[in-house]
Amino acid sequence: MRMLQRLLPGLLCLCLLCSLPLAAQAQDESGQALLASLDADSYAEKGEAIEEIIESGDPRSRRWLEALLGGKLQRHKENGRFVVVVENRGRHWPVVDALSFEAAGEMSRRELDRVGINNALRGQLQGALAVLDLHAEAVEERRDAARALLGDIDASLVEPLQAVIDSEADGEVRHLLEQALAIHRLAQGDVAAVDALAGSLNSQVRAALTAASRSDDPTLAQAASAALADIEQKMRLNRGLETLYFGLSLGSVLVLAAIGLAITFGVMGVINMAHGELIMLGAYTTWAMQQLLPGQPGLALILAIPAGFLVSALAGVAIERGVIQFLKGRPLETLLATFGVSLILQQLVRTVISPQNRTVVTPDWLSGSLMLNEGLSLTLNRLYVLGFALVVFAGLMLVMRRTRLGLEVRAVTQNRGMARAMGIRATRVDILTFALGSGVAGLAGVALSQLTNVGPNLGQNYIIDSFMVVVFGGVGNLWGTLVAGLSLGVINQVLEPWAGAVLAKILVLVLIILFIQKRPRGLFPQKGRAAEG
Amino acid sequence: MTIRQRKTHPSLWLAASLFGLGMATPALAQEDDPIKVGILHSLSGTMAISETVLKDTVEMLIEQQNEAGGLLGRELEAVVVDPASDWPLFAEKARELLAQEEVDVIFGNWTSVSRKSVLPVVEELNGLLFYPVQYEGEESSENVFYTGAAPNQQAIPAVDYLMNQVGVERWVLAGTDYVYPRTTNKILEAYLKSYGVADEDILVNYTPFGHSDWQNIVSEIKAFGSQGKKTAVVSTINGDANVPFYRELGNQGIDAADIPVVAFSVGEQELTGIDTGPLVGHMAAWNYFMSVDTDANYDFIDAWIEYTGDEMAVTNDPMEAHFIGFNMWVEAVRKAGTTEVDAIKDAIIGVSVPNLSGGYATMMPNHHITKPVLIGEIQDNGQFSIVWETPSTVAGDAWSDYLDGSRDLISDWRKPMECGNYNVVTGGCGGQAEQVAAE
Amino acid sequence: MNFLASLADRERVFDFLVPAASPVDVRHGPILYLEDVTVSFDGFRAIDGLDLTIDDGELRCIIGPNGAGKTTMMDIITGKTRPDTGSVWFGSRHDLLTMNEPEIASLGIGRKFQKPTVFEALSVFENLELAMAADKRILPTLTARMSGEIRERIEEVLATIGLTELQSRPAGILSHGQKQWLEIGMLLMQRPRLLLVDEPVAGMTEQEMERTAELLTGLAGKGKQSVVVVEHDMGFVRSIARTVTVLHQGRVLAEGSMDQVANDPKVIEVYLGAEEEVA
Amino acid sequence: MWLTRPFRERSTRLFLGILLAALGLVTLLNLALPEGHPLHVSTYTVTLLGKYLSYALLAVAVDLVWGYLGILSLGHGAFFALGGYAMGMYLMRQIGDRGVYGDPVLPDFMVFLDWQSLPWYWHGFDMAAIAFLMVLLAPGLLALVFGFLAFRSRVTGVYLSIITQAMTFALMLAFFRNEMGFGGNNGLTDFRELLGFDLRSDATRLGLFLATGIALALGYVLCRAIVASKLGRVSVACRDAEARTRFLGYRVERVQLFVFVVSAMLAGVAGALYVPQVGIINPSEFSPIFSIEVVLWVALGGRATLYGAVIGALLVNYAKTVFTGVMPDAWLFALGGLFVLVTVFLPRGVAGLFAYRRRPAEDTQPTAKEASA
Repeated sequence: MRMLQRLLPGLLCLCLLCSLPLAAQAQDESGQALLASLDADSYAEKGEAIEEIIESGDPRSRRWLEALLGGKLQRHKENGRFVVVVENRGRHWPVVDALSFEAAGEMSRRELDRVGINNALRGQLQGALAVLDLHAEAVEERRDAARALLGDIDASLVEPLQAVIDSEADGEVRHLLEQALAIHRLAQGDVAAVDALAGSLNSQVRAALTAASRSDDPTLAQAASAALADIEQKMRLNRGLETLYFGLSLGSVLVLAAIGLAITFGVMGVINMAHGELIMLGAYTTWAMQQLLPGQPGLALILAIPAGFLVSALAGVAIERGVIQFLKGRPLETLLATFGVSLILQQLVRTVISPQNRTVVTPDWLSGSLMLNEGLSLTLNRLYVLGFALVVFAGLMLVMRRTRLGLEVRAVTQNRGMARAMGIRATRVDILTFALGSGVAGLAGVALSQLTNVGPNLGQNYIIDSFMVVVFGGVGNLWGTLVAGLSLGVINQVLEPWAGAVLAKILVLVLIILFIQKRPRGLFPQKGRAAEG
Repeated sequence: MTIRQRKTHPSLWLAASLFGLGMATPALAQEDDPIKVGILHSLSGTMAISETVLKDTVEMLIEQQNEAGGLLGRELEAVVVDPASDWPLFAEKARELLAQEEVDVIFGNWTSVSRKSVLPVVEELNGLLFYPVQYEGEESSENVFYTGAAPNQQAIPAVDYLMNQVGVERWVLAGTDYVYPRTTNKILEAYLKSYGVADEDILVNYTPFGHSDWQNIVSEIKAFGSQGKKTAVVSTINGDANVPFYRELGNQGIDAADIPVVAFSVGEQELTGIDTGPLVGHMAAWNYFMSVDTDANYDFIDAWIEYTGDEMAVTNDPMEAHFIGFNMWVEAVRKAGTTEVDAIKDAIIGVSVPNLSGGYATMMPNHHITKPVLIGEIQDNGQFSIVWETPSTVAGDAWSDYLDGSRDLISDWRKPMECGNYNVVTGGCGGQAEQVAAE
Repeated sequence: MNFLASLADRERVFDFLVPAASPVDVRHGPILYLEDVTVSFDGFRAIDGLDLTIDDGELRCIIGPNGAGKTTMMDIITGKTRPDTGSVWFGSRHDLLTMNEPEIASLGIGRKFQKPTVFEALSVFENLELAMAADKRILPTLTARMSGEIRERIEEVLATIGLTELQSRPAGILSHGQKQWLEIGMLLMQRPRLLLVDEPVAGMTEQEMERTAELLTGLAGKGKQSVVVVEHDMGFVRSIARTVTVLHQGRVLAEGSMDQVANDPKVIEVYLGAEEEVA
Repeated sequence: MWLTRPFRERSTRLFLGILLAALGLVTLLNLALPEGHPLHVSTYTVTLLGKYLSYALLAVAVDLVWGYLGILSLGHGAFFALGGYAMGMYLMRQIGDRGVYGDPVLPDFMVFLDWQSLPWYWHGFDMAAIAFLMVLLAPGLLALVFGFLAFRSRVTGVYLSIITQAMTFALMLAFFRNEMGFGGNNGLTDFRELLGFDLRSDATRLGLFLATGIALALGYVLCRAIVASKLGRVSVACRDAEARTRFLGYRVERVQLFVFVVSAMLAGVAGALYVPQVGIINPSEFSPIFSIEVVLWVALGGRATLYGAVIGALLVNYAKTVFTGVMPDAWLFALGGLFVLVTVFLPRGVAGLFAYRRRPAEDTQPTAKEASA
């Protein structure tokens, strides 16, 4: 940021200039020169060049900086022309001229030479763009820009920022900028700044205070550590909530993975080892949808929900018809057969699609996190998954409790013969039930594609946990699955900080074993004479 | 090569008729047998994700070699088996390749444990194994050639870069709980402390294989990083666990500008499984990147894309390692004029072949090779942009200078020493003495 | 039916009619004693303050409409179900609530289930062998050998229950009635002091029923077995009953001779009345 | 004597006959015939067969509890692996100062992860007697404690299966941890000699193969003896009608515990014989998937027949070896297909094909009601 004082005027006028037309000829020469200077050998020189560009106030500066930031500003090896790469996957890239920004056809990687940057320059660029963003239309952008400036202020910026603050309408932005300045003053050893920062949970603020608390000036150090202690108080609550959230989110994943099994295994008594692969199919469906709808990951994801359900459900039907129907009342055989099926499905994916993981893009509205306060923010994708899990569960409950199908399923599972006698087509019910369970597994896959690998091993990683959850909750009891999943998740996350990830998992397993000793039929066992036998 | 056969067969018949079958047939058998190249990479199970491409790479190299007229006038033939990510099966398959198939050389293995399980077999049956993956070092076998990076060819330069160029003062050493991260982190800890980094500025964290829930750890890293000192994460997290890890990083808003992550096991191949948007700027240290700007590399990439028929196919460091290893072996065979193992072992030391980053790789007496060290930053297109590289190539060091046990050990397989773990203090050739004598 | 005849002449004593030596102390008073027993499943009170006393050598019939708690009562006596409150004594020395099924069984309480449960995978002979009173700890069982005299005993019982020619067939193939008999046979092999017999004649022909009746009456007697029969079939109860207990909603509704209870207005209302309605 | 009972059975005599004949034949073909002779059995094959046989022993152990006691253990891999580790630790200590670092006491992996001294539980493993005792004790004790808890509180059916799975899964994670001092993911490897015999010599390999074969024979006879005894009938009784058995005065939980522990020890022995032949033991042997595979062998061979278990183990593993060699890209299809087809078309497994009398196997399966309960 040291360079900002020189370029700030440039920056500000840039925002005004943006639209002013210039003589194209002059533009090209100056532009070419600027860009040439960017293509220096050492990063230091490149830094200088960036400053020059901004000072120049050239209207194209912003687009250049962004291209540079994205590593898309490149130079043609032969004619030294600068271009901006539009799409840089594969070997041949569509490019636009860096001066006129007119399409310049395709160029091969070989011909081009990237103007490289490193993290330092990236920081510099982001800082510069942030300052620009302070003048953006959308208040959100301004807030982010202000937040980005926290801890990145130096003497040069104090004056102009003061000006910005006075002109700024939004209170939040003003508050943030004031804090930014306060951090700066704190660094200068100004004790008063501590009060301005007191109580803020922002990590930059905390960092600044921690630094100050180590300073040699006793009064400052003392004040800073006092403020820190106060902040720590608030943080403690935050951490508690955070851990809870982590737990619930992990739990929701477990529930999603297990709930389908709770149907096929819990209700139908089919020990379906291919359950994991049904999840995998759901995840791959998401990937496929995104391939079908390039550029619209969000839409693809939405569509993947029904699609994933369908694909897995169909696969489920195939498994039911192809294998399980021959194994009525022999659940152990179903374990063996479905294990075979799972092997086949895995290898199928490996050979047909690829043994490598597939990229599933996270749409913008799923990435990032929801900031409750400066110290506590919930990651969005997991938040959605948590919600999704609950919705799926509710839906499933509805189906089992309210619909004809649910009634028939319960009838058939309780007394097949009797149900038959009452004119329920048991075979049809079996198919539908299994399809339902498998479909839900597919939904789980769609959700998991946002959290973890989409690859042939996806299923393997969840099958064991799924069985644990179902059994822990009590076979045949959906509520049990929900409670078991969530509680196991929370326990795991509570243990993790002090036990470490590995030990936490082990402890949870031991806990399950011991718990089953106490409640040999899980959390929610069937009571009464029926269960005694 | 069908053409080649048409060429060779008549001449052989001629030879046969001239010298009489009795004399000719043994020679003929010799001449005609293809040279068998064993490929020992998992095509199923957890490691298939990483290893299948290596199998394809070797097959491609063999194909190219055959198009170029084979080796010593003989065809090369790939013998592929699937050890299925099952470690004992690795040993069994290695035995099958050497004892049953009688291959002349094996290219294979990814995980340390699979190498460890194959090692005794290869030594017992005196085979050749080219191991293409960066590993923890602390090993030097007479029969194994390590074309991947040793810690001093990857970890230490990367840390140097972070310390000097980026100015990192606080370190998180996060890894999957197995021997490679353990050893690497041990070495790094010792190294960092030797540069006066305090204990409380180092956070070591281990997670199980395929760990998928990183929420706690990432927030811990976040907290560790908000102490007013520049912090970096040195990640030895293994393959599968990386995707959820990076996703969590992205979502908890850890930006490369604040807390950069430098990874030793994340290459282009792994990135194909990740939406790299949020990861731009995080780093990896390798000896090769697909983005290396040399014609040799572009040719390799073109050949690879052609071979796989996938326009989006990517190359990575272990593939280059196999490329180098394969060419070194070919060189050595030419030099020795035979595929006989002991001859190759002597011939290959000192052989140097071009690598893909515009330099040369040389096989050192300790069976490790010289490599440049590159540091790359992740781009939004799943590639790395190289931000730093060692001025010259670095020779692989089998025994780390930063571990008590191995500080005094050196490895030199040339005569007269012929020892993988010579102790410069005691002046004895470690445990393998008897065994070497025995063989 | 020479077997009936042999039962008739009381001089001859079948060894399987003589209970195995049992530690139960019946010198003063009853062999089985339930007091104020209550148990409930999910709030539903299956047994509600039940008091019941069985004297040594008595043959007691217990009747009652479905859900009266008959089977549950047996579960409690045999230790399968633990009551919420109350006390259950076997003789005057053994508190059954402190013991588990095997302990209770080895005390000399045998039970026949409502739904006949035999080991279908094992042969009829093996079923009886397992039932036989013997040292049932692990190692003795592991090293146990088939002595001639054991074989004799089993043969006898096989004859009694008329399954001699089926002895080597798996029990799984037996008819319902045959399974009932096999299970009774297993009881005999156990030589218990107290037999709990749950619906012994369900699915039996008239003739089989008679044999069962004879057998049960023959078993009971002072110094011999005490028998508790739970049965729906009024005819059968009438044919064997000395004392009848009527259970209703987990309580004793009435007790006495068949005629007494049959004429008891309460009983007629809740039970026989119901019966007639059904009929 | 109850141990001699099995020899009265035709099936046992047949089985032992075939097994011993096979052992003899292989030995002969390996020693008598020269290399390259078409009928020569290479040491590679001998070792392979040795591995199969140790798997077969494991399968027999599983069949004992599953087939005759109705306990579907998805965690027998744990006992197998424990036996293996006990043996592995012994072999590690045998290396002595011939490790790469030449440390007289510490195994290599401890040296470079700088362990200062040998952990207490490694002591004594340099003595064969103690190590071999541990091969039995370690799995035995685990089975005893686990079984005591589980059977006492009457955990049955899937619940039991799943907690056995949880047990082996927990152990796997634990052994992956390097702090445990068992070499973490790399496990124990680079063994040199067993009881002074060089593990790399063909003679030793043949010896190990024969030892495994004999162990299998003994294990088979032991299981047969148990099954043929009254206790065997009692355990079948427990399998089919647990409650009834209790009312006959049998301590069901003790019967289960006894058989379970015996089976666990057998599994341990199998593991101990397996390790020196494959040359490595690592936590992946604990993986639940492996345990499930073992169950698959048994089911495929034919449950509750014992010899079926052997057939299954040999068949599947031979198939695995062949398929991974000839069709590396597609062998999982073959194996998976095999599992599906056999379960659907041979409900009583391969043994069912030539089972001359009705097998208990397909009768009441306790887990049937459990799973749907």
